[in-house]
Amino acid sequence: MTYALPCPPERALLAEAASRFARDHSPVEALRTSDVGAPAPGGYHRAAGELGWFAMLVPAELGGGSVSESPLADVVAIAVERGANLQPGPFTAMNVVAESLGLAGSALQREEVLPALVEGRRTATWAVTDGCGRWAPGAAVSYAVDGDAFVLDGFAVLVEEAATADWVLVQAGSPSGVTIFVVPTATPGLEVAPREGLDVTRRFGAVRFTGVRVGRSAVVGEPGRGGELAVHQLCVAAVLTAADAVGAMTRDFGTTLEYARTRVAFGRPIGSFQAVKHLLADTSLALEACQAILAAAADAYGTPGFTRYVAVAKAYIGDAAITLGQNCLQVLGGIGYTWEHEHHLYMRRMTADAFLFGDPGAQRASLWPAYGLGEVA
Amino acid sequence: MTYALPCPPERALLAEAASRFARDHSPVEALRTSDVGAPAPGGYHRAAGELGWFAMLVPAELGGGSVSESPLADVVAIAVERGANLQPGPFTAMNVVAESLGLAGSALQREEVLPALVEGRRTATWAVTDGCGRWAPGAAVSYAVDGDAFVLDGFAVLVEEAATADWVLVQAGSPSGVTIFVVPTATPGLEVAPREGLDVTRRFGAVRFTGVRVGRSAVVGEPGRGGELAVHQLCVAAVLTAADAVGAMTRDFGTTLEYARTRVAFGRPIGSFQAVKHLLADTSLALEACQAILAAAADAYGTPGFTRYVAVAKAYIGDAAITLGQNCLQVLGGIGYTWEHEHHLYMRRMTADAFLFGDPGAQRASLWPAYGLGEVA
Amino acid sequence: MSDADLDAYRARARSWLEANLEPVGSPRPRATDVDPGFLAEERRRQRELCSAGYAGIAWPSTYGGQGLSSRHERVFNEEAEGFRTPDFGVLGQTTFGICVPTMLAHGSPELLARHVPHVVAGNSLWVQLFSEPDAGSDLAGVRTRATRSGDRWTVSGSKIWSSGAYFADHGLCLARTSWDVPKHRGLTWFAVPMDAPGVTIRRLRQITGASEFCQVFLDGVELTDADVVGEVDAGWSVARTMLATERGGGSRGAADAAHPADALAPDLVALADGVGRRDDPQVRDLVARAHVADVVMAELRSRVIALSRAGVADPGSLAAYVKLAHGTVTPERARIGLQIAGAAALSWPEGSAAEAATAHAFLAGRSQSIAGGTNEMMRNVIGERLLGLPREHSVDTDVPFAEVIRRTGATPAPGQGPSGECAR
Amino acid sequence: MSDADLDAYRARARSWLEANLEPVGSPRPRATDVDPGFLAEERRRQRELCSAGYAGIAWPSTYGGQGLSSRHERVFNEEAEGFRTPDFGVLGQTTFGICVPTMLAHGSPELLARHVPHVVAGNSLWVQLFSEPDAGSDLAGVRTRATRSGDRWTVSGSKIWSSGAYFADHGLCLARTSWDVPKHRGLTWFAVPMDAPGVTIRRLRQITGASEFCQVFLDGVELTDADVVGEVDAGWSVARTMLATERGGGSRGAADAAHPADALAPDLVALADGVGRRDDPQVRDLVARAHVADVVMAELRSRVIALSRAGVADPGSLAAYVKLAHGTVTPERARIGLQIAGAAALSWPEGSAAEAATAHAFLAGRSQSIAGGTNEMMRNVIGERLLGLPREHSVDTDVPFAEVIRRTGATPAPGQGPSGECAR
Repeated sequence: MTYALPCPPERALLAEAASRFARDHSPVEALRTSDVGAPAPGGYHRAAGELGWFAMLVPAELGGGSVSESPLADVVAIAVERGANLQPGPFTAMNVVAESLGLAGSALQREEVLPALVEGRRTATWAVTDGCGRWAPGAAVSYAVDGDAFVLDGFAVLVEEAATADWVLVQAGSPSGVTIFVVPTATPGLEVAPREGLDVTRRFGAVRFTGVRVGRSAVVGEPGRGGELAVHQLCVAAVLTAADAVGAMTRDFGTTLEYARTRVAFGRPIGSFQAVKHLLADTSLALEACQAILAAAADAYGTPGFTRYVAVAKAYIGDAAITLGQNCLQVLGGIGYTWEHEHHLYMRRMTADAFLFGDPGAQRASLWPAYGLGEVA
Repeated sequence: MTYALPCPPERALLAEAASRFARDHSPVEALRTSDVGAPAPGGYHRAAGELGWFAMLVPAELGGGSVSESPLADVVAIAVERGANLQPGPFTAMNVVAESLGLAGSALQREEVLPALVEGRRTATWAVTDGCGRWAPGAAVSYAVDGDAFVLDGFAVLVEEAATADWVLVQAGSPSGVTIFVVPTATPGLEVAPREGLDVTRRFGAVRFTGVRVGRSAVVGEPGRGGELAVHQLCVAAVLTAADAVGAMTRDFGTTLEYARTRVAFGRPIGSFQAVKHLLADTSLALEACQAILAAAADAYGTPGFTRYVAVAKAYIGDAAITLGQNCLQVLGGIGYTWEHEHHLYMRRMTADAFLFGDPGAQRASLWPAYGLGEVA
Repeated sequence: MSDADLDAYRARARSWLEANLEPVGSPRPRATDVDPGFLAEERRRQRELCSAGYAGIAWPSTYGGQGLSSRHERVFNEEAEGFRTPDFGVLGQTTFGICVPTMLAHGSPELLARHVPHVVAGNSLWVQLFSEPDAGSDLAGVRTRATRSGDRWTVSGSKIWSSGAYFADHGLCLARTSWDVPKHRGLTWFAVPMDAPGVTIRRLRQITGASEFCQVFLDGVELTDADVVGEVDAGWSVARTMLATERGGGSRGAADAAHPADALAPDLVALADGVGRRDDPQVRDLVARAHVADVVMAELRSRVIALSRAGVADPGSLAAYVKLAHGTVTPERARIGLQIAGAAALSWPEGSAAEAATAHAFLAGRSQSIAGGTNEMMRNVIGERLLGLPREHSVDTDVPFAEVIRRTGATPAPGQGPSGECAR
Repeated sequence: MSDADLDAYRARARSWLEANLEPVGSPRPRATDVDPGFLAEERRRQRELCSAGYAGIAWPSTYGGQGLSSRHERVFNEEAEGFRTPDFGVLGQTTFGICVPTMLAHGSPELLARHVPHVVAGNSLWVQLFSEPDAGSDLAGVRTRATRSGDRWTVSGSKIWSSGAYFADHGLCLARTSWDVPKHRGLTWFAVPMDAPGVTIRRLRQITGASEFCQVFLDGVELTDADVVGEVDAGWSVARTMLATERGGGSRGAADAAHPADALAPDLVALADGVGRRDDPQVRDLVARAHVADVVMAELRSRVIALSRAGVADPGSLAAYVKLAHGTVTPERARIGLQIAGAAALSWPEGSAAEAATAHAFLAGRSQSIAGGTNEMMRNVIGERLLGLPREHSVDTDVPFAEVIRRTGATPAPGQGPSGECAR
């Protein structure tokens, strides 16, 4: 439970449609019986594309278009509903790839890939985390130039829907700089392995690149000059992931609050005990603060302060998400410890969100250079 | 308020005598009117010496002797009472110097310095912290050899009773190793400056060494070979400082608990509200844990595990002391925020103890090498 | 009112400020120990503002204000930021930010006409006479007694934590006027001249060494019906207005300083540099944690103001989010300072205010979690009024106050001498 | 008994162990999913111990025990540490550590003679039937109903969080035998054969994926007076014995593993090495924090045991310190694991238990702060029973339980089918 601030009516409609769509197409209840996350149901992305889920960060002349002046805030509104309803699918990657192709894609990419993504006909994921969970551009995959071709080698984990996506975004490193590739997952040498994980509401796999050869057509922007775009991609992904967490937090907190209002022990509702009431008050404060900083980060999109706001938001929301999951479990008690109660699904999702695209510690460390105070000597 | 475990009857008597002595000679009430700590009253150390305060870590054949098999636990029992009663004077330094002279002092030192300290006729302090608050041996003062003489240069802060002590213990560094000196404070080139500070229950000064020349007679043990003794000295000081904190914590918590039992708001004692009750329960748990780890560290004196236990105890008690001061203030509310209530004196003392001879972070960092896991690469 | 009007107003204000006030570089710290000489000078500055029509900007012109909108006031404050405006220490906020706004909402036209013009002109500073030794968190439990006889009132009791009382001209004082009804229903506010016979002020020394707080003893202070603020026995609704204003829901005097997102916790970065620990990864993490808290708190405050304006919930209750955020972040931030400084925060050369700052911030840190409503009270407000959690069984709200006092074994307070016990 | 006796006992035990049991290198993890084949083998191991006179060492010989002291038992356990002794999974602790000790303190000689020898011989494992869907933290609020008719009892209701019920032979079950007295005064314990008609068991899947907990439905289960444990309607004093035993005040089965002071949090050091972060100062600090907590908790437990022996306070209340320490440190330590592992804890190759361990520890971490008494309940025990703080006003302790149920709008539980709601 959290308060809603007035927002542009188009964005409110967008969020409402997303919420309804989620409940109709992939309800939370469906997840209760699964251990490893379910694939998105047939036609899911296509229908989502019709609702504009992948269009907001793409200019209108390329087939996209946001509903308000603040496009990232529009995507955030969708991401919040997705988190609240534990939705499947590589939503973050698709928006990041779509935005990147709009910003720097070749004519061919804009023609063959971009519309397919915006319309949700095809899907994209990305492979950027190395086996130790580092999110730095170039950490997972490196490339070498061989004549006209680029040869990619490396191993990435936490690749959402690795087995079903049509393209994979790669921020590959080399001594001469970072290059952004969008590679068809069917390319020879690219192997996908399913993985188990903490978050059973989404399906993450691993991707191994063994001498994967791609041409210039797979490069987004200029070879070796992708560093800046790579950082921007990570920032956008971090905001959308934080939004997913805030949605999940809001729903989990609402369920818990209702439980505290109605569950009776010692002859009175447990929420009347200060121990429970004050824990919920602290949790509510943190959740309102998350809403505030998430909105500020989304509004900073396109301004010089974007990177800093993103780091602050992702750091704060990540810690708050883990704490909120713990607090809700403490209030729910035994029932929250069962598989059949939905709490654990939310706790898994929020916790994963806290780490995806940079955990709180890494985000805080990034603030010093972001403020020009330099790396550690 | 905390529980007392059975202990050797002689130690119980020692503690009881220390408590009575403290209340008679330097009661807490006397501190309420002072901003900068009061000097120990006349005859204080002499009378304390008669109670055995400085004798426990010195062998019987050198005029000392403990009351139980566990000499450090005996000193700890006194230190706890000192903390509970906010006692003045360089108790820690005097015990450390006395122990060191017993372990490694020259015949002359054992004849001229040791008995004077054990009997409390004269006092010793030590100068080991540099201006940035580092406690490593050699950080504050360095020395050079000049013929038969040693020349000391440096600047140390947090020197307790710098202006009144007769000797000062120095762990001086040089390229060839650490040398322990016990230097008369009247030595030329040694300048003392009073300082203000957080802890107004004790008087800390700064000492500057400018070409202070001392002879071999000032060296404890072998020149350049004092490293091991220096570490041991810091360990003993850390335990006694932790004990001081535990005494202060116990008293401050007891006062606060009594307030929570009797202070009425909303028609009932505030301690009946879960918000207050649970905060006090958590604080009580931490205090019992402090008592447990303090006893374990004292009992580890003379065993190979001493260093490790000291680091664990000082780290835990330091954090717990700062938190306890905050929690008690929260329960006391406005009255605890006034100068005339004794709480702030305890909060200042405990907080200072948390940092003296190694703050929690430094103690934790020391655990890795203490377990043979090496310094950071 | 159009934006063009506001822009014109801004331009006029700016030229007046440039022509008349002294510029100041960075925000100067608020005066904490106000002496008569300093005060006379600040009153002169306020008169100057008043003559130029820049005092009481959003207050009704009937009472000496300018009758303009709060947007005008905000514009003036923004422009005035770089100039030396009047500094009334802690009474600046209590007078202009709390007492007068509360009186404007509840006071009779006669009362307002008698007092507000003097405030605007710099002749009257106000202190809150609210908490008592036995009424801290339980604010409705005040025992100061006001007894009526004809149109005269006699007030006796003692008040505590009255910041700045020692240089105030008037006090806004809460007293119990009926003892035979539950505690919230027998309270009345009075405007008390601080130089009235029977008023004694004792400055309380605080943990930090400063003495801004006072205890105020009222011993048979004579007032009249004209001094009543709001309705007799309906003082609790006035109190709620005052608390909402105080806890961050109301208007603020000057605009905030620079936004915390503009720089990485500059005080702590400087502190880390001072002890040579800028490159220590743990210090960097602590500084970043403080910065994150600073930025998030600023955004939270903006959100709460926007939520209040949008009317989603009671602004006084929403303000509890801001108050609790301050009450939890401030002590944590003070502790971070201590952790960064380490032993260097324990000792400093005599008289060195700069080096003493970390220790003082640590000592003062928890005032935010106690004064003006403890963290625990704020959690109750959030839990009960915003989250809709059930209240606890109360033993004192449905019972005549005299009965509560009898049960808890305490005696009514009137006539206590200046040795009264301090209180939560 | 002299130390020489004990030494001789130790020597005998050691030779028997060496001659008869299989040595094991490091402590093996407790079985978490017990199947019939495994169980038969473990029962055989227990019979072997029993025949050799090493089962029920400190239990009275009248009931099949050895009638020796708890020091003998401790000596045997120390010696047995390196050997493969019977593993009854979670029921090892509930049977030998909780249920039988509780029965020995309160059961009639007939009851004990009927049950305890079977436990010693490995033929009977016991489960606690205590919590209910509507009686979690409020344990005295159980609604399982036992109705008397002559010397027969009929028991109906449902129990939850009954660890290991699915392979237990008997249950120790708390039921309400009087509804017209306050809740603590109408409770009675029964020994229930788990294969009795009317007993249904449903395994509950937990957050971690395991299914150790069960819900147990009792539908008209027939018992007799001989199955009553302790006095009728005096079950709460039995319950307090059981809780004190469960929360750490009672005897422990096997000796503890290595002391945490012997090594620096080896699990976390290995984790840090696994993700290549051993040299990260923040990781080193986190590991050291966990180590400090581990060592301090071990010392706290020793202190609490010593305080209990010294009789300074009620051991059952003192045990709340140990329980609360576990309940706060365990989730914090689980979070530290997550922080060290970072994203590496989110995903692992299919079937890799080792890489999944950090995530599972995180999911399971909070069970310590809920099961067997929540942190909040422990804080109440410490605050009220140890620190002497006043209890809160209670709305249900002085009222007939039937009246409490009526007021809170719930219906008594008997006869609920296997679709009963879960509970705190």
